[in-house]
Formats: sequence, structure tokens, C-alpha cells
Amino acid sequence: MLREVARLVWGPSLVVAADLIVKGYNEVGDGFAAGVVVVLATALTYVALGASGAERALPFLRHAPKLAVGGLLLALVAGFFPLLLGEPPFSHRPGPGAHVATVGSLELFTPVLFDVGVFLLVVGVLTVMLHHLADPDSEAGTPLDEPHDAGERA
Amino acid sequence: MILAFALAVAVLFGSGAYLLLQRDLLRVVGGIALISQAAAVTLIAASLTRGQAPIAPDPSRPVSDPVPQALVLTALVIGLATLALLLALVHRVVVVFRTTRREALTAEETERAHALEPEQQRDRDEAT
Amino acid sequence: MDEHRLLGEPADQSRAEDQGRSEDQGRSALPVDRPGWAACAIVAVGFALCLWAYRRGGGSVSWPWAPTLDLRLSFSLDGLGALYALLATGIGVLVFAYGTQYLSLHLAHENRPARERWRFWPWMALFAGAMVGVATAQDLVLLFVFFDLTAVCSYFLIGFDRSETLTRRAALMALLVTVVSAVALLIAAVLLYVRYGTFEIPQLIDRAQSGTTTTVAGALLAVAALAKSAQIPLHFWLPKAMAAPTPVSAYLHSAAMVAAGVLVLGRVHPLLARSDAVLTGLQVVGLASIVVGGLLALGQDVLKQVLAYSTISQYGYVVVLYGIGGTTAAGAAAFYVLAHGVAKSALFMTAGAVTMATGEDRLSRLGGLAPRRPLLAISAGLAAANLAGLPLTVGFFKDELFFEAMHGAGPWMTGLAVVAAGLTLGYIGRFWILLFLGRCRTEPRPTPALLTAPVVVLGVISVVLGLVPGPFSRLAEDAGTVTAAAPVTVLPGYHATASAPNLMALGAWTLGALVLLLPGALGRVSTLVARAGDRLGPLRLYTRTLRGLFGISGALHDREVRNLRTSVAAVLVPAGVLTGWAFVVTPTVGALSVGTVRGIDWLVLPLLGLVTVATVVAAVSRARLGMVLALSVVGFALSGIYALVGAPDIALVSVLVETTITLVFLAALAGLPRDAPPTGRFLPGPEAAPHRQGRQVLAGGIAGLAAFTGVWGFLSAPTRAESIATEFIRLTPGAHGRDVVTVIITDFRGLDTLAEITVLLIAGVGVATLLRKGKLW
Amino acid sequence: MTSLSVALLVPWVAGAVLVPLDGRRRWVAWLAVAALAGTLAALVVLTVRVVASGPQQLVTGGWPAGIGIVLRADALGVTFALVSVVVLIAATANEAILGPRARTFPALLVLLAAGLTGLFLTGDVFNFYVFFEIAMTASYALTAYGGEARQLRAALVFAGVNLLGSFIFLMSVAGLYHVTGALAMADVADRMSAVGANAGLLIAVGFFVAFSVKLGLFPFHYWLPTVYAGSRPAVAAVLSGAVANIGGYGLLRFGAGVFSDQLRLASTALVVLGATSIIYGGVLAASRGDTAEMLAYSAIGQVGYVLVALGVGGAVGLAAAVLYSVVNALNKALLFLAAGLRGRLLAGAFVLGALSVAGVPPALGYIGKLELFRTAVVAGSAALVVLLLAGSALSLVYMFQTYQRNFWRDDGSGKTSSPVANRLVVAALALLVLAVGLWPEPLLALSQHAVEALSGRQG
Repeated sequence: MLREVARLVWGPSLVVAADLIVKGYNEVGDGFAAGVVVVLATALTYVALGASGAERALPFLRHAPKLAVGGLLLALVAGFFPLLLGEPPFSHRPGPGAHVATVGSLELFTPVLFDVGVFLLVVGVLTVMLHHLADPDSEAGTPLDEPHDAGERA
Repeated sequence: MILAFALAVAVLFGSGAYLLLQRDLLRVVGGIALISQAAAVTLIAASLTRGQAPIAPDPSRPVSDPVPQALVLTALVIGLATLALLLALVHRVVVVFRTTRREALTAEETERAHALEPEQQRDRDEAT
Repeated sequence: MDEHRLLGEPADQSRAEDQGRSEDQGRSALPVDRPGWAACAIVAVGFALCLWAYRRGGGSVSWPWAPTLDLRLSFSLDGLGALYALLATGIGVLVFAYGTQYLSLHLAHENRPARERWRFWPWMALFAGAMVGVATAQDLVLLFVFFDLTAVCSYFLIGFDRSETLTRRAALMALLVTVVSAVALLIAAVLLYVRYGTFEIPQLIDRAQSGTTTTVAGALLAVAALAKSAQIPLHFWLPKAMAAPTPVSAYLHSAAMVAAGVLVLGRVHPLLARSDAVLTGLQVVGLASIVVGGLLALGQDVLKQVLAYSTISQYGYVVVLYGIGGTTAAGAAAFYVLAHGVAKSALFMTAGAVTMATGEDRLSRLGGLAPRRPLLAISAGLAAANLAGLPLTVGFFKDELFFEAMHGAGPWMTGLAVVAAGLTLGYIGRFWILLFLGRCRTEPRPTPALLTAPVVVLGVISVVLGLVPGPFSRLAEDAGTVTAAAPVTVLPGYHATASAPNLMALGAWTLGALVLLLPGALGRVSTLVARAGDRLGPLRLYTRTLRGLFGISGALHDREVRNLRTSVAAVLVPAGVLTGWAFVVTPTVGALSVGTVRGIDWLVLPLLGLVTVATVVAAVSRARLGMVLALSVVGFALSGIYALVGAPDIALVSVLVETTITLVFLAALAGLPRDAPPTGRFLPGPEAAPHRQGRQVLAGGIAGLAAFTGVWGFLSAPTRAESIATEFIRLTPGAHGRDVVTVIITDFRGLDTLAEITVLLIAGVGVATLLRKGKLW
Repeated sequence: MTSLSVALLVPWVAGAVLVPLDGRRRWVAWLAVAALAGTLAALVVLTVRVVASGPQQLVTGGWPAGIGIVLRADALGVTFALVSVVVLIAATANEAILGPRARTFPALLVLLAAGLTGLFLTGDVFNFYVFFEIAMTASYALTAYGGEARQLRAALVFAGVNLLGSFIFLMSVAGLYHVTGALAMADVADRMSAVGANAGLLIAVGFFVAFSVKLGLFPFHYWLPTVYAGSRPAVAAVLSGAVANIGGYGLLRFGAGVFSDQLRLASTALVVLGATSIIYGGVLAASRGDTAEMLAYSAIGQVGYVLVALGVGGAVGLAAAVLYSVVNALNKALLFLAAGLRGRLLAGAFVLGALSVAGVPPALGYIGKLELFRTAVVAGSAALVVLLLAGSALSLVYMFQTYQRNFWRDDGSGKTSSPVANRLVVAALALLVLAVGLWPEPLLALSQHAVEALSGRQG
């Protein structure tokens, strides 16, 4: 039963997240909140199915690291691209006051890109943490590193 | 309210400090968590105005100061991050210090100290 | 203690076998010391250049070095500079040539590889350069740099036989005494700079008025110089420094490094002369050094020790002369340094040659070498005569000028001068007689000619200049002119008249003869002085100080407990104290306000109460689960507060964060071992006794109180200026948004958010590093 | 303006890219070195601009300053950024040659660099905090590098204490906003004059505690020996040569730049604390058998000088503080790295470091001592002069005692010597210390500009 809920919950959480991002500028919520929502859904899956089970149920989770790094890079781009245009970072296009095309309540302009970056990173990182903290001891038995004498302090 | 917030912060911080001084490392982490809450409360308490939520505010009524809110958002995330890291660290410490047997460990410490003692003695004799 | 080890020479028991070995080594088997000869060549070139430049009238250069601090690279080869530069390089050539042989033998004796030369000659060469620098530098900081450079070189040269404990001790001692005292020079420089706005010595001499600053600065300069010249009471490092190989002693500790001290005195003398106190001090120290050094020299058995104490005593002469001041003394001092340098390095090299030949370094084990080493005996004799100031040697003139100056300084000085010269004749005569006359106790074995030649050269110089002192006196005149800041004439010569100097000389010789004829009496005095010195001398003080330091250090270190708990407490308690201090020292009347409670606050207050209660529960609950749950209660209650005070964004995020944290905590709880909680036991430090709980409550209380004071303090003082918040609210619509907070974190202060998520990423990486060796998945 | 953004962006992007790569591969580590070198290049360009044409400033989003975040590169910031990055390069290269033992080591170091450059180049109080957290979080993870018991213990102590410090800092930032209503340092500094004495001083104390913890000043120093002696040499070098700079910079930036009145009020207290730190650190450093521990206590003593100079204040004092922070950072990095290796060349490197610590020419240190003595003399305090003298005497004792133990008593023979490349890295650092000592003008000029920048901030 809990398993079902877990599976069922994961999809809708994405919708909620999307909504949070889209409305972000006008209502409560932002990329971070959206990310956490998704992760909580994942966490629920973990609780329900256990780490291995959850990762079997949601195989795409293993891309979390790429997601995290990609998110940061996206955010960096969204923040610093104006340098190429000779403007200070975080100048957004369309600029203040200028007209912004909207799809529904989603305004199509660079801060949204930034927010998406945040969202991706949060999902990625928190999933990674979840993955590690879920069964932390799986590799902890072995020492952290290979033996390595050169340069060892006497 | 000033006094109330100050008191709350004091309790949060004091208890956090107390937990930091415990020997159970999980309590230490709890202490950090409490102290981070103390910081968040301080930020909110540092709002210069309180009133309606700063979402398309009605200029006629007072608005809650948005700046501390933004700062708290950032602070909360950072708190979460550091807390997770600290937990992982604590876990690692516990595992390692449990797998390496206690006496072996203390032995290592004392052995280090013993190894240093003659060195220091030689230093003293040598310099004088 | 065993002086053999101190000298780094082979002890006598090992003598037999290395007799045979060094026989052939002494002859031919020695590898040619290329680095040594290279260094020798460099110094020779340096000598030639100095001489050439000096003959062309010296000259000076000055380049900017660090304009921000008005530092200049200014050198000038004036008389004084020329004198010391020529002395350093000239003696250098001979000592280096000597060293090429000596070092090879020395290394061979100790079965050390020949490549160890590379730890010797570079320092010797660098030292020679530094000496020229000291001699010619005109900028006080520049002078300080070279001054310390010589000390560093001497440290490594003294420590050449670093396998010997005593050697290492001696090196450290020399370094500590000379370098720490050299800081006085730096302080003096800064004092004068702050007062007169320049580091340039000539300008300082122009500008400096007599007054406290000048006196203090002068005293400091004197301290640095005296320590360098091994004057009482900072003399004790020099005898120990005899642990260095003989070439080092013959160079650094006779003619060069110790000379750097008096050189500085001569360089800044016009400043010193602004204060009688300093001059008097110089006289006292100088006389003390003469007498004590002389007496101790009389009692020494080890060759190099005799010479070391003699050096202390001899530079005492120069210091006294500078203390007297005036043109005569200035000229005399300069002349004295030259003559002494020649004599003393010759004697050191004699000692080295003898030790190399016999493996012995004690007068008591040596003697009767004259018939076996006639050339060495004669040359050493001439050098000794030079030192003792006997006629037909240049030393006679140094004493003549000395007597003249002392005579001018009054009857007391006259008397002391005679005693001093008598002592000198006494101990150096004893040295030569015991070494070369009497019955031969140890057969010398053949040694390379180069161990004798330099002594011969110096001996010849002593005599030639004893007949025609012109070159020295001209140098001395120029140097004295710089020192006295007035034209100086030095006219040495033989006058068969009953002039004061001649009478004093006669007195000194008779006294010296007496000392030689009845050694017993003064020998006893000497041992008494030595024993007194050991009892309560500065060396004792030095040792005591260091031992005390180490004692305290150890004790303090044992008291420190460096575990997590102490570290945290060491932050909390001082922080609390500081906060208390801040609270007390500033006016609080009317600065603090309770604030008003209105509207929504009535809902906030109970929630705050809940927070407080839950916090306390979290703190005191013994069960981990209890703590975790209490923590989440705290979190959610706070979320409620955020919602109430018009911060929906935070409310949302904090709910989400709290949920996550609770999950994470629970996960950790599941992961962590159920058994005895991991404790400070694993972190360095003793087991916590029960009474510590009390301390922790106390520390927590202090921390809470401090937080309360601080937070209440600034919450009571909201700004009167307009907050940037209004601007944010005004500009938000322009940024295409309605939610001010969201717009702030994504647009206005987007950089913060970018950094914040970076922190998150780093934390994730950290977790992976700790739990998975950095495997991210 | 561009160079400022670039200096910020290079390590940031590079760090992000490095995260997924396996840092145990040497080329990854060298990539990190390259990234840091790029950062250094950008910083050098920036420094030239700053010296030539005054502080470089930009506001994010082109908003008015204070609404957007102010990024401001002045001489003080770039000086600290430069020295920190140099240290990071040395440490990273050192590990790159040995072959890093953890996948994430290079990425963490580069991200640390990003945090440091950020906090040295930001002109906004809260933005400072955020970058500060980047740097600290990275260093928590780095301290555990090596992963043996000692390192983990070190990491735990380090994280525990410094997290406390960070939150104290955050609370003080909150206070600062409450009493000034601004976050841009310039505005805050302007508005501080209107703040009540009580509130102002309390907030200042908060900042002081936070930064003193980073520095490991006397009463707050307990964590430091455990951490420096416990972590691996490269990490110890980074912590003492780069991360600790946060403390010195913070004290200067906030103390002299924002809380100038409070600084004057507290000057005596600062001098006393600094003096205690000097003596205490010096005494405990003497006769420590373990080189790393000796260096740790030496660090405690050395930062005392910075605090004393800051307490005395004035143009000379501040300049001395800046100068000495730089000197100390280089010394400690050099010495920790040298102490971690074995073989030829190292004796020379260690000696240069030792001379520098003891303030003996020709190594850089004596310039610092000179400036400190100037400070003391200008302040007209004989006591300070004596203190400094005692301090240098102590440092001479413990440095050369250790030198003789490590390089004379057992001259490394028999021990396997480290790769020559490592020793060359250390030697290069040593040569830097020597070179700056022989030609101190650039450093002196920079510290001069830094002080002007600070006093410009003040009013």
C-alpha cells in the first residue's frame, strides 16, 4: 500500500514543483522549494521501498550527480552570460521594464532559467545525500584511500 | 516582542551550546541545528517592519521587511547543507572509531606522545 | 666536558690509526678542493677590486630599494668601509687558501665525503660578501640585513660538524645571541627613522640632535655591536663557537664577524658621541672585556679557547677606544683592528696547523715544536709579538696609539691600559712558549705546506709593517676620519724618548714578564674568575632561561585539553566574557527597549513559548529520538511563526527543510550504532567526570546569556535611516515580479543564491567524500 | 570590471566541472592547478588595474549599489586573494604530484578558491557570509582528507568550532542590518556612526569572535593544534595559509572598515589579546616534539602580531597588519609543506621559512617585523617593542630547535625522500619568500594602497 503511494506520489510532485517554479515570481515559492518537494517524494519512496528498492523503482535517480552539476552550470550561465554582452552579471533579459512574453503565468526570461538551474541542483544534491545517508555503511568498512607513503609526515 | 524574540534566541543558542558540549556526537549535531535556528530567528527578529506578506503589497498597509526573509531563505539552505555534511562526518567518525578498537586507538595516541617525549628531552638538552 | 668533541677534532685514542691514514693524505692523496679554490679566487678578486676602488678615492652608489619605506641600496667605500672590506677580503684570501687543505684533512679524519665541502665554501664566500656589505652599507636597514646575514652564515659554519651535539648547541647559541641582539639595531633604525625620517646614516648624523631618542638609539646600536664583538656580558657564545672548523675561527671569529661589531660602532660613532652615557657604557664594557677576557685566556688549556678569550679581550681595547672618542682614539681604534686582525688569524691558523699535525688541541699535551716546525714557530712568534705589541712588529704601533689615547683619558685609564697590555703579553707569551718551547710531548706528523704558508705571510706582514707602518696608518687615518667626523692623523713611529706611551709600554712588558715568570699566581686568579663565571655568569643565565622556557612550555601543554568540547567551550566562554565587557563599558540606560505586543503578536508569543519549551526538551532529553523529535517540533513551530509574521516564503521553505532534516536525522539515527554513544573518549582528552555536566550547563548558560545580551542590545536599536527594503519593494514590479522575496533571491541578490546552492553542492560532495570515498553515486 | 567577474567565475565554473571527475587521476589534479593558475592570472590583471586606477566595482544586475550586490576589488581584497590563491596552487600541485588520495580533493580545493576570491572581492556584508560558507564547507570536507582517525578527529573539531563561529557571524550580520538598514559595506560603514554605542559594540564583538575563531587567537585557539597537526600537510598548509586569511581579512575589513569607532574603543583589549597570543603561542611552540604541532602553536603566536598591529591602528598599524598577514600566510604554507616532505632542498626551504618567521633577513619576515616595530615606535610604547623582541626571540628558538632536530640531528638519511617535483614546488615557494624579502617594494606598496582603501571606506 505504502509502495503504491510512493510510486503514485512521485509523478505529481513534479507537477507541484513545476507549478512552484512557474508561479515563483508572483506567488510563494521558488526553485529551491520545488526541488525539495521532488526530493521529499523521492525520500518517501526510499522510506517505502528501501534504498535499493527505490533506486530500482526510479532508475533515473542515478543521474542525480549530473543533474546537480548541470544545475549549477546552468545557474552560472544564467547569472554570468551578460558579461558577454558587456553588462554586469545577473542583468536579466528582457531587462527591467521591458516587455516579457508569457506562457500562461510563466514569464519567459532569464531568471526562470536561473530558477530551473537551482531546481535541478537541489534535486540532484539532495538525492545524492539521500542515496548516501540511506545506507551509509555500504563501503565505509574499507579505508578511505589506498596506502600511499610518499610525502607521508614521519 | 523585542524581549520575547531575544529570549527565544537566548534559549535556542544556550541549549544549542549546551548540546555542543555533550559527548554524544549526535547531540553535538543537534546543538548545531538549534544554533542555526537561533540564527534564523535572529534574522527574522531583525526585520525592521512587520505586517502583510511582501507579495504585491498594498502600499497603504505596513509590509513585512522582505530583506531578512531573503537572507533567512539563504541561511536555511546553508544550514541544511552544513547539517547534512556534519552528520556524514559524525557517522564516519563513529564508524572508524568503532572499527578501530578503542585500546588500539588510545594506544596510538599514547604511543605518539611517548615517541615525542625523548625528542623533546633531547631538544632541551641540546639547546642548553 | 670533552674539548676534543667540542673542537670536532679526532680524539687522541683515534689518533694512532689516522696517523697512518693522514700521512699519505697529508702528502698527495688529498683531492683538490675546487670549490675552495673558487671561493678563494672570488675573495681575491674582491680584494683587488676593493683596493683598486679605494686607491681611486672610493666613491659611493645609491639606488632606490623600497621607496614606500624610504629604503635605499646605498653603499660607499669610504675609509672605514675600505679598511674593513680590505681586512675581510685580504685575510680571507689567506684563510681560504689555508682552508682548502684544512677542510680536506678534516673531512678525511672524520671519514666524511668530500662533497660536504659544498656545505662549507658557499657560506664562507657568502660571508665574505656580507662582510663587504656591512663595511660599505650606508642605510641602516641595509646594514641590518648584511649584519644578520653574517650571523646566519656563521650559524651554518659553526654547525658544520653537525653530528656533534656540542657543535649544534654552540651554533644555536651563537645564532640566538647575535641575531636577537641584532634586533636592537633594527629597533634603533626604526626609532631614528620615525624621529628623523631617514635610514641613511650620513643624513642621520647630520640631523640627529642629542636627546633621549638619540641616546636610546645609540645604546641599542651599541648593544647589537657589542654582542657581535663578543663583549662582556654577551661574550659567552664566542668560546663555544670554537666548535667550528679552524678556518672559520681564523676568519669569522678573529678578523671578520666579530670585527663587524666594532665596525658598526665606528660607523655610527658620531651618533653615539651625542650621548656621554653611551660612551661611558662603552668604556666600562670594553675594560671589563679586556680584563676578564685576558684573565680567562691565561687559564685556558685548549689552544682555540686561549685565542677566543684573547679575541674578547682584544676587541675590548677597540671598544674602550671608541668609548673615549675623539680623533686620536678613532685613529687608534682603526689601526688596532687592522693589526689585531693580522695577528689573531695567524695565531688561529697556527693552532689549526698544530692540531692537524699532532691530533692534539691542548697546551698541556703539546710543546717543543720549535725545532720540528721552525718556520711555523718563527711566524707564529712574530704574530704573537705583534699581538703583544713588541717592537719591530706593527703591534708595537697599535699599542703605542692605544697608550696615547688612554693616557689622554686620564690616570686611571693609563694604569688600566698598562695592566691590559701586560696581560696580553702574558697570555700570548704563555701560549707560544708552551706550544713551541720545552719538551716535545706529541710528535707532529707532516702536514701540507699550505697549512703553514699563510701564517708565514701574516708573520712577514707583521714585521714589514712594523718597519714601515705607512699603509696601515693611512688606512687608519681615513677610517678614523669617518668615525670621528673630523680629520684624523695617525703618526706611528719609534721615538726613543721617555714619552708616556713608551713608559707605559715598558711597564706593560715588565708586567707581562712577571706574569710569565710566575704563572702560578695569576693562573689561580684565572681559575677563580672562570669558576665565578660558571657559577653566576651570563652563560648560566642563558641556560637557565632556556630550560625555564621549556619547562613552562611543557607544563602549559600538558594542561591544555584539545578535544572538541574544550575547543567549543574555549569559544563560548571568552565570547560571553567579551559580550559582557561590551555590555558593561557602553551606556545602556535607555538603550534597551522591551518592544510592543500588538495584533498577530498574540499568536506569535505562544508559538515562541512552544519553541522555548521544545528547545529545552531537546537539550535535556536523554534519548536521541526524543532530541530529534523535539528538534523538529522547534522547526515546525518556527515555520508557523514565519507564516504569522508575513513571511510565507520562509514558512514554506522551512517546512520543507525541517521535514528533510528530520528525515536525515532519522536516517542517521538508524545508521548510527545503538550501543554506547560515541564520545569524547575518542577525541583526545580525559573521560568526562560527572561534575563536568555542571560545567557544561554553566557554559551553555553563559552562551545563552551572551546571545541574549547581544541580540537584545541590537534589536533595541533599529536604524533611523531608511532601509533598503523600501527600494526593493519599489523596484520589484520593474523586475517582472510580485513576490518581493523571490525577486530578491533570484534577481537583486541572485549572487547569494548562486553561492548558496554551491554550498549545497559542496556539502553533497563532502558527504560523498566521507561516506563513499567521493563516489557521487 | 570584467577582470573582477572573471576572477570570480574561473574557479567557480572550474570547480563545478571538476566535481564529477575522478580527482585521483593526476590530470584532473593538474586541471585543478591550471584552473587556480587561471584565477591567479585574472587576479594579477585585476591587481594591476586596482593599483593603476583605484578600486574596481560592479553591481549585479546593473541595479543601484545596495540593491544589487556590490562586488568591489580594492587593494586589501586583491592582496589577500593573491596570497591565498598562491598558497592553494602550491598545495594542490603538491598533492597533484603525489597523486591525490580522494576523488573530490581537486574539486574541493578549487571551490574553496572560488569561495575565498568571492569573499575577498565582495563589498556586501551578507554576500561575504555566503562566500565565507562556500570556503568553510569546502575546508570542512578537506580537513577529513586522508580519512584516517587523526584526520577525522581534526575535521570534527574544526567543523564543530567553526560552524559555531559562522552562526555567530550570521547573527551579527542580522544585527548589522537591523541597526543600519543596509547590507552594502560602504552604506553600512556610513550609517554606523549613527548607531548607539551599546548596540554597535555588541555587534562588533560578534564579528570579532567569529574572525578570531578563524584565526585561532589566544583564547579561541584550542581547536587549532589538533586540526593543524592532525590534518595532512597539504591541508594544513591550505588551512593556515589560505583559510586563516579569512580571519585576518575580516578583522581588517570589518574592524577598520566598518567598526572604526568600536575599534578605537577596544584597541587596548585587542593589543592585550594579541600580546597574550604572541607569548602563549611562542612559549608553547618551544620544545614541541612534533613539527606540525610546533607550527600550529607558532601560527597562534604569529596571528597575535596582526591583532596587535590592528589594535594600535593608524596608517602604520594597519599597513603592518596587512603586511604581516601576508607574510604569515606564506611562511606557514611553506613550512607545513616542507615539514611534510623528506629529502634534499627541503632543509634550505625550511631554513628560509624559519628565518622568515623569526624575522631574520634576507627572508621576507624581517620586513613585517620592521613594520611592526614602526607601529610600536609610532605608538610610543616601549612595552610593545619589548613584546615584539620577546616574540622574535621565541620564534628563533623554536624554529631553529626544530630545524636542527629535523635536518641536523637526523639529516633525513635512511628515510625515503619525496618526489623531486614536490620538493621543487616547496623550493619555489621558498624562493618567493626570499625574493619578496629582497625586493619588498611591491608588497609594501600594496599594503599601503590597502590601508588607503580601508580609510577611504571609513569616511
